[in-house]
Amino acid sequence: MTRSSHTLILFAVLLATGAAAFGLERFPPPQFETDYVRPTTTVPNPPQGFWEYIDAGVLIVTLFLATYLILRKRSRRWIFALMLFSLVYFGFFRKGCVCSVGAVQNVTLTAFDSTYAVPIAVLMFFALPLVFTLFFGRVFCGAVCPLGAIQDAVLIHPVRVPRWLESGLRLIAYLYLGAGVLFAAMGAMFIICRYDPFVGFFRFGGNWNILVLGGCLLLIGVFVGRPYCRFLCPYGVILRQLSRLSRWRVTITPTDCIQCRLCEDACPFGAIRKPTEPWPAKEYRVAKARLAFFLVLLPVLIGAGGWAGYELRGWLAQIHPQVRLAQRIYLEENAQVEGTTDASDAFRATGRPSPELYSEATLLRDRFGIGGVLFGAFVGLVIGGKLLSLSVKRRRTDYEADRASCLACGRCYEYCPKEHERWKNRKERLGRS
Amino acid sequence: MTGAPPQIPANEPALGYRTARTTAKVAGVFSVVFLVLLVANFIGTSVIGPRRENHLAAMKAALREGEATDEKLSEIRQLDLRIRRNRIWRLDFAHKTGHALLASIVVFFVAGKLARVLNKRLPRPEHAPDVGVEQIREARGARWTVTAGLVILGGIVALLVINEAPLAFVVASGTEPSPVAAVEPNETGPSYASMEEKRVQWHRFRGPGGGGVSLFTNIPTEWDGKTGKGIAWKSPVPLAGNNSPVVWNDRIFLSGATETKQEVYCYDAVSGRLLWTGDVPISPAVAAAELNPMEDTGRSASTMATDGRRVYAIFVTGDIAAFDFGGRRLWYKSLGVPDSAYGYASSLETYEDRVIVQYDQGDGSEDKSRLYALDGASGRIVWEAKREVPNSWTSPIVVEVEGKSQLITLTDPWLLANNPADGAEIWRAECAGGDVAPSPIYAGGLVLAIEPYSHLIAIKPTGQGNVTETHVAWTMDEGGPDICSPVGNDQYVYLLEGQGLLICCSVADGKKVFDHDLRTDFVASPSIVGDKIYLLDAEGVMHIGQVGPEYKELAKCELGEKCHASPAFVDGRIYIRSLENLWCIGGPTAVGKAD
Amino acid sequence: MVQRNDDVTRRRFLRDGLWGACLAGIGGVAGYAAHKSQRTDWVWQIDPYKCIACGNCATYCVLEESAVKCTHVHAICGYCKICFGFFDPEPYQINEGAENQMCPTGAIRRKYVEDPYYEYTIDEPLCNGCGKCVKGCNAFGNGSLFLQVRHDLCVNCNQCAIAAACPSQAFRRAPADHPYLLKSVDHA
Amino acid sequence: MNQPQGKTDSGVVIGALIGTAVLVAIGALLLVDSTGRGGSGLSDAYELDAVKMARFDPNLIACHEVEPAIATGFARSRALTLDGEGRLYIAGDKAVHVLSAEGTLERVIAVSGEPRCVAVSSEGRIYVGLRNRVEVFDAAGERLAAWEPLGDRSFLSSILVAGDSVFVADAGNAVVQRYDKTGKAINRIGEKDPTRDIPGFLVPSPYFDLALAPDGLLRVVSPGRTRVEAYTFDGDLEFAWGENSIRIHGFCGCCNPVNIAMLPDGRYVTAEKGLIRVKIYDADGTFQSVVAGPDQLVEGGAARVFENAEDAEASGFDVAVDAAGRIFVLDTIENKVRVFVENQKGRSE
Repeated sequence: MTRSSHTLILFAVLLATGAAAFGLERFPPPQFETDYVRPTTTVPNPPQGFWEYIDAGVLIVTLFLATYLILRKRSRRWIFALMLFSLVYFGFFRKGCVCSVGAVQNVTLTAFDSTYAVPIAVLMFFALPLVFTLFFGRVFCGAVCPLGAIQDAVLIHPVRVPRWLESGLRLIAYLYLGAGVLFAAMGAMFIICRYDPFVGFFRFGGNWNILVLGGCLLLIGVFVGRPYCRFLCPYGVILRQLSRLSRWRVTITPTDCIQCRLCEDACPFGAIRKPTEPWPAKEYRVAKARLAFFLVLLPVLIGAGGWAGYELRGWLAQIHPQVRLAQRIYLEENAQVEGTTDASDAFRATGRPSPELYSEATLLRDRFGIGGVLFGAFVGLVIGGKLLSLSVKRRRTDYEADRASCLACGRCYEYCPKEHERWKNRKERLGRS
Repeated sequence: MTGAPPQIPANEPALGYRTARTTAKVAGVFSVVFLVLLVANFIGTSVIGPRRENHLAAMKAALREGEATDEKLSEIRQLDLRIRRNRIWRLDFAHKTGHALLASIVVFFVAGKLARVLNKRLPRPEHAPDVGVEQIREARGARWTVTAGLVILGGIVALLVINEAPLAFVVASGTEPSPVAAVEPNETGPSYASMEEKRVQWHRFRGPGGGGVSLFTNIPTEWDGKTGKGIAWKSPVPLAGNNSPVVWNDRIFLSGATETKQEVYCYDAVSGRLLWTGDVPISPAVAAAELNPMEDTGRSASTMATDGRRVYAIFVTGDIAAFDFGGRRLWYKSLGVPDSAYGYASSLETYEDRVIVQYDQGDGSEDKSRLYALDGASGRIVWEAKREVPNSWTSPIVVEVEGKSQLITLTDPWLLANNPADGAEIWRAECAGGDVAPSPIYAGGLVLAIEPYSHLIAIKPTGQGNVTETHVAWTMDEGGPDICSPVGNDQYVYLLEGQGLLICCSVADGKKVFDHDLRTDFVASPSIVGDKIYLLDAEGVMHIGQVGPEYKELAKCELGEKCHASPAFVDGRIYIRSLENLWCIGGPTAVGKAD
Repeated sequence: MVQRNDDVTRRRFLRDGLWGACLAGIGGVAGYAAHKSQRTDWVWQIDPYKCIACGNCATYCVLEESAVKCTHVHAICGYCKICFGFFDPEPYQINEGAENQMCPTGAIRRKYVEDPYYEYTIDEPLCNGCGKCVKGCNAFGNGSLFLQVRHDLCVNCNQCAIAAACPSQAFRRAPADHPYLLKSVDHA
Repeated sequence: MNQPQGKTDSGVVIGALIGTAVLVAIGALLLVDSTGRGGSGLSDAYELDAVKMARFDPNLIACHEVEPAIATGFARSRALTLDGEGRLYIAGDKAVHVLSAEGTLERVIAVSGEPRCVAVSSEGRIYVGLRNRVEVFDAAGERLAAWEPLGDRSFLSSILVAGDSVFVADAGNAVVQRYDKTGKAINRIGEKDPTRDIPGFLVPSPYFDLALAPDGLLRVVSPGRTRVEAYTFDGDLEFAWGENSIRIHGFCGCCNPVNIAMLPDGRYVTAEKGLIRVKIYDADGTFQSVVAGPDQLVEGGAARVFENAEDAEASGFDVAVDAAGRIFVLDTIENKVRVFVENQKGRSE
């Protein structure tokens, strides 16, 4: 290396590390009389970048395969096998990172942080399942997502969760999504990753609390089908809504429903809807009034949500380390707390004036105000929309899988007599040929 | 109903069901055992380990205080070894147990699932109750839970809103602090940076002294905006403007404006992150004044300046404001909407704790032109000098002549030198005419000024009063750029015409040394770094040449974006503002290996 | 009936429109992100000038054995006889005896080179990233010991658990082709 | 579901299990450590507590600070010296600032590079040491000479004018170079030489100071051995003293003291980095008293230096003494000069 490149490196280090403009001069190391050779510092490189592309490739293949197995082959066994493969590959082999669920935050951060750009592979993890869902329903949830797979694998004794409870619990997922996006946008933290309950199992280690949380969820998952997917998954919430519009989707019967009711309890996720019956006449009147009321309520809820989000900006902002630090420094400087923390010591060691930190943190708080309005309005919209959709009468003549809730696991196929007929026919056709 | 589902026998569990169930049970027991082992190991690590370590520490302390014997030493060493071995053993144990736990859990679930499949029974739908009523009831139930959720959320919100978030510092920072509070809390040091400090920064348009000369020699000479080679980062600049970046340590400042917004931006030199955005209000007088700057000038052509403590910005509207480095606006004032033919464009300069504003306007007959020195902390006018000159677009420079500071401004037709301390005029020379835009520079002991399309003139800055007859060192009549300012060192001075003709003269006598046609358009002014001259053309190509008796091109680096602003050269880095982005050139943020 | 048909077509039209809008939306987001995207991945790294060696790296990493290890740049090292990255603040004697060492895992090796120089090397498998030596070397010595995330161990979590707990915000995402932030030397 | 018998029983069990799991999960979630105060998980036995190390008996402080501190005007100050009239010469950034005894800036002398050390001769000439060369200025700041640069390894860290000689401490080569006043090299002091019983200086970091004692001998710090060595001008090692200890009576760390100065009565003033402390030793090297400790000298106390690599690198404070025995400490972190006076002396005056 030439001398000038050394200097360049040094200056680049200084700039990169935010050191002041003056140089921290280095000093010649000792000259040895013996033939001692100074060891060079070696640092192992991160795993090659091509793994990412392999992952993305595997994702595409598994998505297509899942689509084929779910919509065409209609075989629970094959779906289960593919699901196990995904669990082993994306989960245990690739350690569960990056996953589509977390990628939501990477994409958000890209939009809000000028210094960050999402890697292409991560972007594919984010976008491909969405596109597939828009075409084929939640095939990603069914056989590709390792988080779904680990829960599906432990489901042994499904119990039915009442509809009312399910509807209520699902709100958590929306809140989680909103918060995940908000905190990623503010550059505070990727909470979805931080509280990912299963990734610890994939890595054989992690925060004990999170491991316990994951263990509990799996224990619940023995009885309640895929609790994370249904009640918590923030990505699942997006997939839910997109799945409502999907071009193709899971149908319980390959031909038409004969209303045999055999599949009625087949779905461990409560996604099978019964045919509707006409309402009693007086119910209509009430329903109309209720619908009108909720329609009026919707903007009110959105507004109230926005207001609440704004008012809560101070609380929300506290997840940002910079804001917590500013608060701590303020308290210490005004002798309202005893002692110091590592963080406050570290800040003081930088020699930066605290008012600068305060104004930075205040700025952040204000940005959380804007974010809070959007977050609150989103929550208001979700609750209002939920109430509205629960007040609309739907018309169903057959047993069918709910477009939004169906996780495309393929369990219901074998309950349908028509399916067995199809199998028999195909076997016969094969036999003839 | 046609055909029963296969593999679902009537009531008898299938073959192997019992085996599967037993396996599951055994695996379950094993799982629990492993789990207990893991937890025990964890507790052991966090309880027994520290106890031993403390014992060791006590023994070490005793060793220092009391008599040392070989026995004591070996005892300590053995305990130390035991602790270390134990730590490794426990890690290993945890690892193995973890895997065993996983394996047993997998067996448990496989067996459990198998048992379940083998014991599958035919679904027997019970008698369906009234489906319609049930559905209505379900929907009602769901509505109630959602409502309950809403109420819970509302309750939490109410609770949190009533108990305000503990953000006490917000009051301390204050959004609109009074100028009194804004005075630097720095009680010991001066409230402004010394000339020496400024020399290693890029605190104003074209750097210290405004001459476009950087003291650093470690400036990059190789980059490519398209491939990203040599680019540390780039960040979008929200609002457009032709002003150039100024740099203080790890902060970069620039401004941008539209008809409705005037903003100041502060970027982090390390990451390129936009740290804060400051608003500068538009004075109400602007609406009435029908301000219509030329498009080439734009609404924020004036480059900001900093004194190391505060940073100042002025806009085409005559609105000027100061911010601290944290982004708080310290003060704001309007100097009156300037009457400028192409739009106000002079950049700011700082002197001690003052900000210098060259405010030339009108046609010279209305007595409107001023030179201001404003107090940096409050914005109060410290002094003002009236001057009977028309509008100009040059920028003031503060230079040190014989140990004294002179504030030099170029107007039509006077080149003026004032004392920056009190505004008193020191000397003046008649040397330029017309619409002057290139700023004066100080090089080789001479003040050099350009009259566009005409000539370059060199004045010895040592006189008093009108020195037109006495102190002109030389005049060079071979042309004069209309936008780009000159650049020079002790030997040469360079003129850069807008169409790319580079003229080099000797500073000593003004004799032309060479000219060289770069055949491309320039708006940004040239700069000298060590023995290299940096010429940034309007297409974003940096032409790097050797300073010397002939033009020798050393490198040509493309950014791939159009550039109008003059770059800043500081400590291994170049900051270039293109029309859309702020670029930082100088290698990646992460750095290679040490030798 | 006619009205109902209308209803159905209108519904379908709405649904198709919404479908297209969603697809376009995903495309838009992906396009925007891809436009800004880089081919390189990001990895977590510690800025040695911000690090205060608080010790969190040893405990907050999701791995049982932290991916953060001490790095020694010999080019900066003074080869001190008495190294406060190695010795206890109040060593009993100046030798390699366990009673004199500070490193809780004995991960630093001290080797005599020649009078009066000693070489210090990190036994990486033993290092737990606690940063004791970093503190000592920073305060008294040349700062040649500092913590870095070792990328052969790091699983590169999307949200680094140590970063979330770092009191000095020294963790940051670094481009994968420049994964280390080493202190460097100017021997010019 | 399809559980023909024992439905209610298993229902209750499952419900209880799920309920417990939910509660445990919520508990685990709420107890996730978000404080970042876990530390290394090691017991206190392994604590490296700067505050504890910095502690000493406050009764040992025998000085008090006078006047407000004097601002240097530098972003990075490096060295301090005084002339006979009490003027301060401070080297920093790329200049030498000359301040009157009252602390007003009198002159700025621009230097061609970053000065590391500065000395003033009795006739008012200013000798400035840059990285590997010496420049000489007259009292008015005019450059008189620039001596031939030394080699690339050189790293000048201290300079001293004594009689007709100029002594330059070269940290890079760990040797003291003696020149005459025109820049002609005379001899080298302190090179490793077993025949003369000279062990050679040990300089692990760019701090390597020397001073002239009233007894006419040079005092040179060998920081790597944490001791002060006395040499004749011809390079004979006469004696040495100094003990390595974190405790107040010794020199702490691997390379201390970083700077020394001699009081008129032959006592030493020493400055240490790491644990920044300025102390007085009597003429035979016995610890006498403390001028100021880390808590007095650094805002934020000892911990600041321990936690900030930049501050640690800038923690080599310089010391100087005037004819009246006042002790000047150049704070290279805050870039100011603080003045201390010994208590007894203060009272008797």
